[in-house]
Amino acid sequence: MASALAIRLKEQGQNVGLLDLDFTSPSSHVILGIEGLYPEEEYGIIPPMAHGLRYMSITFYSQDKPAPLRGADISDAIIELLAITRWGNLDYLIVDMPPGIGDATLDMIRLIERIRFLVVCTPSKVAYETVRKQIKLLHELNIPTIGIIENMVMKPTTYVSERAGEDNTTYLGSINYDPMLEDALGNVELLKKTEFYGSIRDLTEKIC
Amino acid sequence: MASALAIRLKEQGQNVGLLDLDFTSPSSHVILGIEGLYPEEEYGIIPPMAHGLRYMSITFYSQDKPAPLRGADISDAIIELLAITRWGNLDYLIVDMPPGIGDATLDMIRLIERIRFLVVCTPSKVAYETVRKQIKLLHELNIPTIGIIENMVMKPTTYVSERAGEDNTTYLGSINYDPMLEDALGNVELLKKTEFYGSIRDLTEKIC
Amino acid sequence: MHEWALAEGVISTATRVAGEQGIQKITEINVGIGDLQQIEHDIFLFALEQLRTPNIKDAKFTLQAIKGKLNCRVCGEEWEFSNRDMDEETSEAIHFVPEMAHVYIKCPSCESPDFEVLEGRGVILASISGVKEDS
Amino acid sequence: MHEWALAEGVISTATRVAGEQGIQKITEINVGIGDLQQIEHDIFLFALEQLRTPNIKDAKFTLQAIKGKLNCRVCGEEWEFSNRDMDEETSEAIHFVPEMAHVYIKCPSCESPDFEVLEGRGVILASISGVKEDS
Ligand SMILES: Nc1ncnc2c1ncn2[C@@H]1O[C@H](COP(=O)(O)OP(=O)(O)O)[C@@H](O)[C@H]1O
Ligand SMILES: Nc1ncnc2c1ncn2[C@@H]1O[C@H](COP(=O)(O)OP(=O)(O)O)[C@@H](O)[C@H]1O
Ligand SMILES: [Mg+2]
Ligand SMILES: [Mg+2]
Ligand SMILES: [Mg+2]
Ligand SMILES: [Mg+2]
Ligand code: NI
Ligand code: NI
Ligand SMILES: [Zn+2]
Ligand SMILES: [Zn+2]
Repeated sequence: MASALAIRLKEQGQNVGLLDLDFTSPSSHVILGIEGLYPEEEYGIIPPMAHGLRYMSITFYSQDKPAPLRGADISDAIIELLAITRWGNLDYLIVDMPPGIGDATLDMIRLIERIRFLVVCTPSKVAYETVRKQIKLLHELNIPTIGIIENMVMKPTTYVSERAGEDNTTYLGSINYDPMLEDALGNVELLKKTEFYGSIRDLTEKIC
Repeated sequence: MASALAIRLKEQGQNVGLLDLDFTSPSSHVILGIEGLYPEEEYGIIPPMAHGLRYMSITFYSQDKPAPLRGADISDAIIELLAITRWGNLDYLIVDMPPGIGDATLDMIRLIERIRFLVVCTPSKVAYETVRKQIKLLHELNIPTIGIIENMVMKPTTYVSERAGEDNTTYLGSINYDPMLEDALGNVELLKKTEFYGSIRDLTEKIC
Repeated sequence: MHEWALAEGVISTATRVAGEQGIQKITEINVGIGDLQQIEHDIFLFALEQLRTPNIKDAKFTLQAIKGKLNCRVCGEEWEFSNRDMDEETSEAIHFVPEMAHVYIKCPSCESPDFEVLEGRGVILASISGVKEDS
Repeated sequence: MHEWALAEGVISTATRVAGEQGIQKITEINVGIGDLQQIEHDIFLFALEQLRTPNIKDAKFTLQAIKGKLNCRVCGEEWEFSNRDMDEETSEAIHFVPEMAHVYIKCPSCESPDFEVLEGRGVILASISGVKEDS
């Protein structure tokens, strides 16, 4: 989601950065097929260009190894990365967040003034229960939410869209489960041809 | 997965406890349809019986509210819960863990002597990448893994089973995506009739 | 009476520490009781009394209340925990798991739940005194 | 030269703290440099020099190395960070993000990556001295 959204915004001519903050499960480097890149060191670190995006991920430093970081470590690492990374002029910085309401989420809320959340939910009672809590917290803190997008939809239901309404959040639409996406992972040109990416295109129209 | 596994072990006549340690996204209470229960206070706290299981979840205390806990809080809360909960005699304590390698995982590894991990993976390159790291860490720490179970399979592939072999981990089989599961959530009798639960039954045969 | 389990923790930790330090007979056990955990000192003292072991037989138990000091990570506000305006359910949740403070309490200045409990979280073994074998 | 960004952090923090304390002219800035971050003191000092602002014009910079003290949460082992047997890539990863220590370093006693960095993580502003308006 985050990766495809960033690619789409770039395609529209925006200056876009992508920051993967999911330190235990970074995935954007796999999705975008990023290899052989490394940040440049110059008055800080400059994220390399990947598919036209300024791209930053902990995998530049952790490689393919497990990163058993506790919350306080994640917090310190995020602050370090934010302090040393020079993004340059960006129209959007897309941040791929880890799930839940942990150190990463709390720190980004605390540190990034103009943050806005795009909430992704799968069409399940169980998944929505978690999303409901996140939205509630964001509302309480007066953090703007762009809305909820329902992903991996197999058969149409109205469960999530109805709940979103009840919880005063914009329902931004749904993205179907796309069986072809798996084979397109790692190849941005193929990714752009998927039905999934088509849905991301529609989403971008709505939110930008 | 964790909830269904616990229910199945109970059905086989075992004494089973279920502890939901996914504090930001607790879901077992939704899956098992638990309502109106509360631990008893007696020389500690005694988890209530739910569907024959000794059941413990943070939702007894956080209700349906968001729990914005940092890693250190999660760690303290887990230690508190482990210290005050009196499970009684159990054959199995099934712990539903949050994803990733954070405070909860590190504390359970540190504190629970006879812990064993059952790793769940969806059939995706991206998901396996994370699982691979977890397995690697567990191997390095000499923590026993029961094996990998592939869940939410839509079309047969050999990607995960091959990787599991390469990573010296038992591949325990796959569980199909079951479109009927959603409607069975919250009702254990319906849950037991799903194809999903049938797969859990097969899994239990293999691992117990 | 989940205080019992907490008292057990104090006794077993005191025993372990005594062992590590070569203390044969514990004469004093000082326990800090964080305000967040809202424990009745009488009940806790009673539990400790019941749990005396031979090497703790004559130890003097001292309980000291520790005020709950909370510090907001967002705005820096520092304030003191109070259960005065708390309903019973909330109070009990924090009694069992002090981290539930983050579920029910907000910073009085900016309303964030992202605060740190600087002091007064729960029960801590503050110190023990005793007699060593060779002394 | 990502040291530059770290030096900027020191200068801006010193300036903020000076403002909060009513210090008009900073005379001294003491910086602790954690061993984990493996920073060349000369380069760092050079960056600080370049970043002098009017109220820091004549300040004396003092850098003090802080040994990396690690403590295992599993077995309690305490040891000191050393990059002696580290390959360059690993060393550089920890240089940029000290938390990468958990990726590459294991407890020498039990091999766990679950340790705490007690001291010597990164750059810290230890203290500033200066002259207040009214003094
Ligand atoms: N609509 C979809 N159809 C099929 N697979 C999907 C779909 N959405 C996501 N996935 C799979 O789930 C993975 C993780 O997605 P997501 O969590 O949205 O990525 P991100 O890391 O950007 O947050 C993807 O890499 C893809 O394999
Ligand atoms: N095989 C499956 N088919 C359909 N839905 C599934 C399947 N496995 C899991 N789910 C859905 O995903 C949710 C979370 O599953 P899981 O993470 O395994 O639960 P747990 O909280 O026990 O770890 C389930 O409640 C269910 O809605
Ligand atoms: Mg991701
Ligand atoms: Mg994500
Ligand atoms: Mg769960
Ligand atoms: Mg789980
Ligand atoms: Ni009690
Ligand atoms: Ni550098
Ligand atoms: Zn505040
Ligand atoms: Zn160790």
